[in-house]
Amino acid sequence: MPERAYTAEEMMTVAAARALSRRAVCFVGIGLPSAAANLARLTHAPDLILIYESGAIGARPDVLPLSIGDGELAETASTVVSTPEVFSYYLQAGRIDVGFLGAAQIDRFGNINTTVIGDYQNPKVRLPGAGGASEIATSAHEVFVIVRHSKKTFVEKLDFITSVGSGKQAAGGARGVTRVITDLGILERDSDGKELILTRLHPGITPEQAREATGWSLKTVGQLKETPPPAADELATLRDLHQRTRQAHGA
Amino acid sequence: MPERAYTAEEMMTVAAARALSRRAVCFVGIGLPSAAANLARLTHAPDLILIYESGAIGARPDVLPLSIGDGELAETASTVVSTPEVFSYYLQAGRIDVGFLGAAQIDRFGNINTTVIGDYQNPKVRLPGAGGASEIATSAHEVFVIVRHSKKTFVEKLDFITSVGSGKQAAGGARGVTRVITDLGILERDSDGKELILTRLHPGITPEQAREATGWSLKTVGQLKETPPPAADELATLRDLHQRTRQAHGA
Amino acid sequence: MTPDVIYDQLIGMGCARKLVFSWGGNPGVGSLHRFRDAVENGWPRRLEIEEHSHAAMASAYTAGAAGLPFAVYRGGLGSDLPKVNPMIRRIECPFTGEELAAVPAKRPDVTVIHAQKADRRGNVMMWGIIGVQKEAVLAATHSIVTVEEVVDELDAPPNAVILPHWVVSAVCEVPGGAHPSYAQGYSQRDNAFYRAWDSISRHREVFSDWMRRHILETDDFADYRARLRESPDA
Amino acid sequence: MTPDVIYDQLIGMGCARKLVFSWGGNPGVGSLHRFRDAVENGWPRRLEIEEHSHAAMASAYTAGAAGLPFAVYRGGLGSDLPKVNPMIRRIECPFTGEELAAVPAKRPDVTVIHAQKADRRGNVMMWGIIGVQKEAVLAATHSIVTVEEVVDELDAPPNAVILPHWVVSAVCEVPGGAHPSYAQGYSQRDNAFYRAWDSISRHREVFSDWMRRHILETDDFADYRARLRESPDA
Repeated sequence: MPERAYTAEEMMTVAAARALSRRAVCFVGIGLPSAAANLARLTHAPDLILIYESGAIGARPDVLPLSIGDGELAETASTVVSTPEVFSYYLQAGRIDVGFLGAAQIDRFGNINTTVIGDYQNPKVRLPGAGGASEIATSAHEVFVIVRHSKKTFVEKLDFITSVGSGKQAAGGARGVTRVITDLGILERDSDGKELILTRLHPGITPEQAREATGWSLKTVGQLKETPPPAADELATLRDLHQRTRQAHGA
Repeated sequence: MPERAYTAEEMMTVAAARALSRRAVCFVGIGLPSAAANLARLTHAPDLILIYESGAIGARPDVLPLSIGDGELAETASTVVSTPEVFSYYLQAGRIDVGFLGAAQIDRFGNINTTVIGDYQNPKVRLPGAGGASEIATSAHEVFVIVRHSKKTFVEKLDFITSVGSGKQAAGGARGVTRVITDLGILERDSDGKELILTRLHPGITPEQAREATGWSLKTVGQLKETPPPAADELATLRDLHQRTRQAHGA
Repeated sequence: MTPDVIYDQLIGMGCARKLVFSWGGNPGVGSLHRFRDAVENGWPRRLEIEEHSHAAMASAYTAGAAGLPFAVYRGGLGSDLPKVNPMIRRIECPFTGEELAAVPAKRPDVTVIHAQKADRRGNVMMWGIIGVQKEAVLAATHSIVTVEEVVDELDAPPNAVILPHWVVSAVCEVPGGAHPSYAQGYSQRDNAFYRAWDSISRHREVFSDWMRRHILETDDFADYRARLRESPDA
Repeated sequence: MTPDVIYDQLIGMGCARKLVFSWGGNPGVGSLHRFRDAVENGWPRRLEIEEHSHAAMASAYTAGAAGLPFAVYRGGLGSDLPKVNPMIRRIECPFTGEELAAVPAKRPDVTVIHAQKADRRGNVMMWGIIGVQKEAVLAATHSIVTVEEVVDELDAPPNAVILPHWVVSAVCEVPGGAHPSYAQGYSQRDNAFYRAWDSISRHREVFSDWMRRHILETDDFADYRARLRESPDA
């Protein structure tokens, strides 16, 4: 594998940012989703509307928040509403185009576990839980998942269904998880809407690597495309963002 | 009847103001209730909390509002909340000690009609309707009605039950209409809680006058008391308030 | 919730087929005479009514804004309102068994409100007595917001009442557009007009004549306001 | 909704019998180790949990604040959460027949929040990310509000987020009382402490020792803050 000028995480973040259309209203969580959404806003999608579940509507943070409640979000937002209001008047009302989620486990239908590894009553690992994810999964028009690709995460059967991402229980015309962006490539829902299949690979990644990192028998689109590598401005913008963030948070 | 230094309406307003305890949280409408509540606030009850259904919490209007939406209410309030919030978080939540209502018709149980005279589908007189009254009647801890005494208003049978004032359908420990203040005297709920009976007469009014102005067979408490006439400061404060109001509203 | 003078005008001109409301009067003055004439006498046409309490209407708009099909509130029991409005039903708490009232969510096709400010992108800011305006916009399929002024920056305090530009269909700069009502910080309620409306609207002929001269024969809102300044009372 | 470091401390000291929550992590850092140890290993005691989603918790507080026995929201269908939490039930819309989720209202015995300002009468004002704080106070039987400062006048902008003095049980002036969280306009979030908490809380002995020295052996909040400045990481 040739040495590359960017990390796998940078490729994943850039790919996720590109997936956001220019005028989308986007419900984001902390971490990679927030990095990707803000990268999109700072590059091709300056009019992207970012909504954080803490109630910040139209936030334009200069540094990435460490928590959903960071003051930076409130200070740069068009307005800040209460938690009940952001969940009812914005998310539940169907005003979100794209919900952005992470996952501890994901299955081939797009269902997500962020609750427990092992048995709920007697867990091996207790994870943080649903947070806003359950309703993001069913109320956003579509959901992008951004997560590192591994057999531990891409499983045949979830230990717990925290969020229904299959689109089956979604409200109105919501479609559930339509895209999973990993450090290896991109999975999208297939044409009959049932299963997530591999549609793109990042530069230098082979289909075998993706299949080996997937706990189910991963289907592949006929014509697998390669993700264009991060452009210079994407990379520069992302690194600046992370640099500002590190300085601000004193890490 | 000796000539008096005050009008029947002034006596009624003063009597209603006196009925408010010093620290009550009071949900008021426009007109006589608002005049009485503000008179109380400007005399014996400076800490009275006035809530107007337009969302003004803790309003301290210098002049009486002509409408529930007057700017004076917003400008003098501790805060202004939305209409859904004032009805759900304040009234429905049981945070109101006294609701203050008017009536087009009232029956012996305290039920109120403000909807129609005649048949609903084919009314003789179409009145404004419920407004906030239906839920004030059942959610405030108790309700005072302030209304002129006449057979047209104090009826044997309502044409329409807009607001249940009998206390039967009230939430939690709410008691419904406990007091009716008129230009002739005061009716209160009797000891077994069923019926409104005459307990006080204003100076110079006879029990016969009250009975003749009532469309049902009005019961009277054993020891009918006389309302003390308006004190000089009550009258001066009320007249000042009305004077300021007339000037402000350009009447 | 509270149809005001503009509703009375629409009703009196026969523009309204149905009125959904919870209080229909001229605040502090008395009746809305055109509303009464339509309900009592069917003039100029029969007016269908769907009548609620304020609490129910507020809950119904909230449910509409929140994407729920219905709203739950404490009320209705024992009142005659549910007898004449089949859209007020009972619902049982699935935990306590308690009976509560339910109404369908309100989802207007179009909501029209007046607010103080918008910025050039269309973000709307309002303050003061905000009523149910935010919910009415968020519950609607389309929304039109008239504002006192369009500014470069809203200079909004934290947690200000803001409608983001992407939930509003259209913003129009119409100073004084709330008349005869007011916009806090910009204008005063025209109490004299509310009083004058009582006599203007009391008789069909006077009303129709007033509407012809002030509405039908004026070019736009500015012309209407000018006409009004000339002859407010008749 | 989101138990933070203080919850982790209470759980680790065995002060909590039951946790009602929707997200239990150290934001931006990782696990709440004492919470995990209690759930995974029952240390120092078994912790009963009642688990929801944020949307359900927010609705439940709203219902509590509004005096309703339950809340309705869109959610739950197909998720495993209702299987492990019998307090998430189905309810049918009485108009459309649609199935929705319902949870009982949350009505805390006591709610404790931190806000920016109170006036001398006890009117509380907060701004910024207000979360579900207003609803949590209004839903509670009793409420304690710590504030950054008590002032003569709140100088509140219109429609500010205010808790009137008569809905609050007690107000205490505790500058920095949100630590390690922050109060907008007064302090910054102590991100370093959140990170440090990961290693403090990871092992039972380190945690217990830290608690002894910083909490049990300090006189009050000021003393605790002073101790923390001396030795933030251990």
